[in-house]
Amino acid sequence: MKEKVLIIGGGIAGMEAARQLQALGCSPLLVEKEHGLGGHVARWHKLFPDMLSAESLVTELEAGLSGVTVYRHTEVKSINRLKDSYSVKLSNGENLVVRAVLLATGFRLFEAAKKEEYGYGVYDHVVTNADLEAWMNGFPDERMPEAPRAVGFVHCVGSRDIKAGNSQCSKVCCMTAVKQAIEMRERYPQAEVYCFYMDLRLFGKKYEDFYIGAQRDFGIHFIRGRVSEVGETIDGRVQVKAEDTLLGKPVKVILDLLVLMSGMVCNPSASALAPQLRLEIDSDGFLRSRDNVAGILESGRPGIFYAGACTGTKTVPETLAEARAAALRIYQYLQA
Amino acid sequence: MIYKGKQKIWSDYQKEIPDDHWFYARSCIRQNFFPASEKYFLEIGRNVLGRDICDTEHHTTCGGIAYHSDVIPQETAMTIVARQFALMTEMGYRNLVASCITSFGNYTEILETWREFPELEARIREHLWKSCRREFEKPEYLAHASDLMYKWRNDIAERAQYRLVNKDTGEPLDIVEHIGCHYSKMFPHKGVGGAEYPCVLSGMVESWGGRIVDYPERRHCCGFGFRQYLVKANRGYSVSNTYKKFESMEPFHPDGIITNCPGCPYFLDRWQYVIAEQTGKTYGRDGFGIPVFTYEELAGLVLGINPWDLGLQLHQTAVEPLLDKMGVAYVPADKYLGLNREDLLRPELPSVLKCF
Amino acid sequence: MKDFGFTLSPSSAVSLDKVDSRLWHKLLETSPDAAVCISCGSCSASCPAARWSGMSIRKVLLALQRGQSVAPMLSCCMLCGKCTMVCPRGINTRKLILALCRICEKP
Amino acid sequence: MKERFATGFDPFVIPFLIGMGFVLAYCAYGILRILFQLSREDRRRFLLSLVTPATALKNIWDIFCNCLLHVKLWKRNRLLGFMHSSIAFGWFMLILLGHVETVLFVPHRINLFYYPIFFNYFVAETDATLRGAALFFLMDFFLLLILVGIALAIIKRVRSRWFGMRRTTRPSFLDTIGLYSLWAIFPLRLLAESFTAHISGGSFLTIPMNWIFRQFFGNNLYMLPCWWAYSIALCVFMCVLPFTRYMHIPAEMMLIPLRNAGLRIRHPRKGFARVEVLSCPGCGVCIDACPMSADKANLKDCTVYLNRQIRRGNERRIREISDKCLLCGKCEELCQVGVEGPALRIAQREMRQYAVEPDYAAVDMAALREAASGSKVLYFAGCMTQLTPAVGKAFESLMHKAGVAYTWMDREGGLCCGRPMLVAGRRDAAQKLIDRNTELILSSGADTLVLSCPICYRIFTEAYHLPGVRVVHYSRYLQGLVLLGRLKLEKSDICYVYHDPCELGRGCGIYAEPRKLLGQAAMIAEAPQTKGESICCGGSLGSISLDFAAREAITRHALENLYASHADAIATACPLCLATFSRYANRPVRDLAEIIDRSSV
Repeated sequence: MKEKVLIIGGGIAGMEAARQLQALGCSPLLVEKEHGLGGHVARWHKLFPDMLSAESLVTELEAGLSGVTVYRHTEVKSINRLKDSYSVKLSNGENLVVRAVLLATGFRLFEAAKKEEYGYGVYDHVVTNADLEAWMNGFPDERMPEAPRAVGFVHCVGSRDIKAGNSQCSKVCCMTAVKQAIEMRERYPQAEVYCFYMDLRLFGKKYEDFYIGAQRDFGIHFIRGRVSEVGETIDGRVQVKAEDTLLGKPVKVILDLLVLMSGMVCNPSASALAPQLRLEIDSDGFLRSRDNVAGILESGRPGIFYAGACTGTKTVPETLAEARAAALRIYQYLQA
Repeated sequence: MIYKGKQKIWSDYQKEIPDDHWFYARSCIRQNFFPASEKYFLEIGRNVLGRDICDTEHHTTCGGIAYHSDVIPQETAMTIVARQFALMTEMGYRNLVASCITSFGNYTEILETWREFPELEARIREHLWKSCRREFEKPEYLAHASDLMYKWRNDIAERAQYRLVNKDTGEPLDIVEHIGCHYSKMFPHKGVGGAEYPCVLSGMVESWGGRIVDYPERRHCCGFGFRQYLVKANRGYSVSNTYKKFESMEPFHPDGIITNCPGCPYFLDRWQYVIAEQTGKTYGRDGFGIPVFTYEELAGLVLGINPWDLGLQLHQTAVEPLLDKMGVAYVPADKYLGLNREDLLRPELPSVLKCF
Repeated sequence: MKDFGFTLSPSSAVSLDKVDSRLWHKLLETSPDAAVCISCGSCSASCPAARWSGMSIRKVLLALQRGQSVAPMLSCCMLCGKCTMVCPRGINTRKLILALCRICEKP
Repeated sequence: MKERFATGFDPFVIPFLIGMGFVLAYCAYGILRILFQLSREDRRRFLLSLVTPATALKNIWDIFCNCLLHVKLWKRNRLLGFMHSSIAFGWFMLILLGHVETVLFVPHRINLFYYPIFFNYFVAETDATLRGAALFFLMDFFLLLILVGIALAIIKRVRSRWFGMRRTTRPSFLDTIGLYSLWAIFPLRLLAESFTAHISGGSFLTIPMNWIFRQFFGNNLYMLPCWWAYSIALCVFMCVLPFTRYMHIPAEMMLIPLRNAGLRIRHPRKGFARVEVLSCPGCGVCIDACPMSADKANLKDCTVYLNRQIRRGNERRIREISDKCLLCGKCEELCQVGVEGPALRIAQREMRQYAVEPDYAAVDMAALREAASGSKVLYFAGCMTQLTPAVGKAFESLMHKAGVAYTWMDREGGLCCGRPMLVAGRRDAAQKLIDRNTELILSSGADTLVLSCPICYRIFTEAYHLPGVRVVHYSRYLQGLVLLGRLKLEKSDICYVYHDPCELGRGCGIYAEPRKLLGQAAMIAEAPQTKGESICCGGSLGSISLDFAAREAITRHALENLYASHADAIATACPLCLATFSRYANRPVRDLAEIIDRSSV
């Protein structure tokens, strides 16, 4: 009989892990609290560094799920450990007994409104990175100006910010900001685009090329300084104040659109499940892995594994790689 | 501006303010600058709304000015404040309301410090005992006088003789609110509406029929900044800060400014004269400035109190344009008459800023 | 004007949307690589003229983008080329300095 | 020999006369203009040199060797040398022999300008022409020589690689006309003389051809048209000459005396520079010589194109070409005419106006004076050496081993030598630096100044005036220490290929000393292109506009040349070459001082 594995979270990590487990001869059960699969990526427009369409990635992953039991609109109510398996109660009333559980609960975007000084939800033309991607995907957004002359990006919104409760770097936002800055400049070549950053953390393959391109080919202004406050002018535009720390002078600029690069925080569903399974929460609020070098996928509890952004901020390729690794790890666990 | 967004933030920063029985701590400087404000706070609280507010001549400065000017150490400031608490305790009150924003900030900061460092509180108790043989209870509730006024705003609105509405057009008056820096910037949760979008003053203005102007430099300091003003060599910075605020609010053509701090109305009012003298620029219509009020003054006006009884003749920037818009009845000739109707003599008028 | 003993001091803030960046854009026409500066500061650190003049290509490029004056810094440059050697982004700093010395307004 | 026509004239000579008249008038005007453009002092110097016997003789000798025999070209490429000298010298001999014939047989016609050129048309053979037979033979011989040369030229145009030239210039439209008319002149002369040979006589070439022609054509009908065609070809060539690269023929004859008079480029376009530009034959040797040619994008930026653009007055391109050049000097080294590519470019750069003038008033001279004082021997490492600390460190160690007390005057950083400013065309700024450094050195009380950077060394030898101070390159200085026995070297078995830095080799003529020194410390291999023909590393400060990425191909090209020596490692004596090569080299690159230090005991 095929061994059942519960995968919590139908994002890209969950989908990829399900596909791999299915191929390894297990019987993955994928639980997703929303209707659509793909999580955050499904709402994204283009993925750096190759500007791959996010939709095509999700479609491709979804196509690999044939034969996998997918519970949509379903949440895990409770999980209890049996002798060498877990009994799971789903919100749709079903009870399952599975040999292993993979947490692929991912992340939640930091609520930009918490940074009150940036005026998200208060000013007419302040959006988040996710809002911008959704708009690029064709969802109308009345906060988006007609023909912007100036667009600003605020890096590290809710990241590396002890007062916002997150000391960690969200790692993907710098590159996302550079990508979105370029995309905005491509859409509105007459617009000046400003990126306000604390540090530019462009660590991945091709990221630096993007940065050079943004500087040289797109003339995007990079200003090293965190935005201190945002105000609204009489014509509803956004006035942004920061210090140009390299120049050593305060700067201000009036923009038609301000994009806040909301960081990643741990998905609250993961935090809710953690006590039931006696899983530890790390100092950054994400799930704590056995160790952060060779045991990222291990929870320290038998039969419970992690993949993707539930243990920390991850890029798409990292998440996919972890999902594959997790599938293999679970397979080995079931064999043993 | 998305009003709903602001409302959401306001709902996050609600503050419990008991309705009655307050020990009132006056400000050092307000009685000189705006002498009727504190008087009318007590008038309105006690006589109009029938609340119990204790006002004693025994209390001193809170030490805030000296503390923020780096003249005295924090422990000294704390001991002074401890004595105020002792007075409050002795008078049988548990709620302290401060007239001054800096005092409010100072009390808040000291209470928070004591909460974090109880051993410091113990030491201060010892200091207080050694110095004046007094003991104190910490106030159960701490409020700024504007918090109370905010709480009473609807009671006042019910009794209003005038509203913050242009009597000719029926349009709400555009009012700029200026919150003192020490109100909630240090401890956002101690202020009504938090630090970024405080609603303590905007709530009053909206209750009384006015409309709030949200301009980009709303958060900016009035320019007092203690050492910025107190050291004459730095006064250029002080007036430059005020100038920056006026430049930012200018396109909105505000009809008046409401403030809740002792220094802010003073500097927003007096610096308009200095800016006018130095740059030739005025910010109101027809060469007038933008009238600046304390919340007590505005409440008094709304309640129909005679502007000259409210001490509005002590303002540098003429208040008459706003009185006229509201339709407040006043006798221009009485402006410079004392309480006993003795002639106070007319001041020399500025060369640029228009005044009566 | 009445003498108060103090005056309005000009704001030190730079309004990014109002800066005069003509010189910067003129420079970009001939030296597009000026845009890829990452302000690492190796140019300034290796500059032999820096100890006398505060010369720093990093600051020059930044100041140009913020509409500040740069000519005083440039006048001490000896064109030795160390900054070109150390620049991690391969910016041809000597070409850039010569171009600036040409197009700058007289200090 | 007797005259055929009493008038001694035929209308077909008119085109020739027009062409000849035009070109002579043009050249006369040109010479006057150049003389006028020279500074008063230069003009005096030039005119004086013309009447100084030694220089006058040297002028004639140089013109004969270079313009006619192309000796320099022979040394470099025999086939090309033969091609050029066969045409130039052959043509010269035809003209000379034509005059000899005229003087010998019809002396009264020598005053007719065209007569010696068209001699064969105007004379008829008589019985007693033994003297003429020898001359006729020579005439045919030189004509044949020229024809061989022309044939080679035609082949070269199609297959330049056979002549060892990878790239050659693309002629302009007028150049093509000049070229074709030049090619046409001699075959037409052959035809004309062959058709006339049964009357005027001829030799081994013309007589048999005359016989063959008569078999087919039988009469004199074709004789006159051929002479017309010959004359017209000459006319066309001479009329277009001033506007084509063939202007180099008269211009070079002007350049040689000017150069021998010791004149230098003083103005970017006028006087000496003008003559140099006109003297460029457009042969394209500089294209292959130019290190920038490693990248196709730079093919049109070598000296031949600079000369062409200066002649056309294309300011944008002049600026582009002048700013791009690395100033390595290889084009000048290989140029047959001696066009000074680098100097010409620096002169163009000097035309530029600057709003910001350098001002070194803020320099703390007291601190620098302090740093420079203390010993008799001064070491000036230069700015670049700060980025290649191995050089300074090795030198310091050697001085320590040799027990020489010395002062490293710019150890903590100093003033630039001024060479980068100078080559950027900012002579005044460079002079300010030179003055300050001079003050520092003279006030230090030292009697020897040792330099390790060739960029510095060049300007110290060329533009500094340091009385009582011996300015010496460290290769020579270290060699001196070895000779004195203060340094002992042990030869290692590592084989180095020595790269001649441009500024040291071509710039200062120092080729032997570094090799001699290196030879005592290690094995030496030579690269295929070496010494005067060494290839610039690509890092040169000479170029203003070449960007980092554009230099890579140049560096790699230079490295390929060094790799071909199969040495284990690369040795050089320039911090800039060291840094540049190290970036891409697949084997160690070391400075001379470093190698000597490793081998010294």
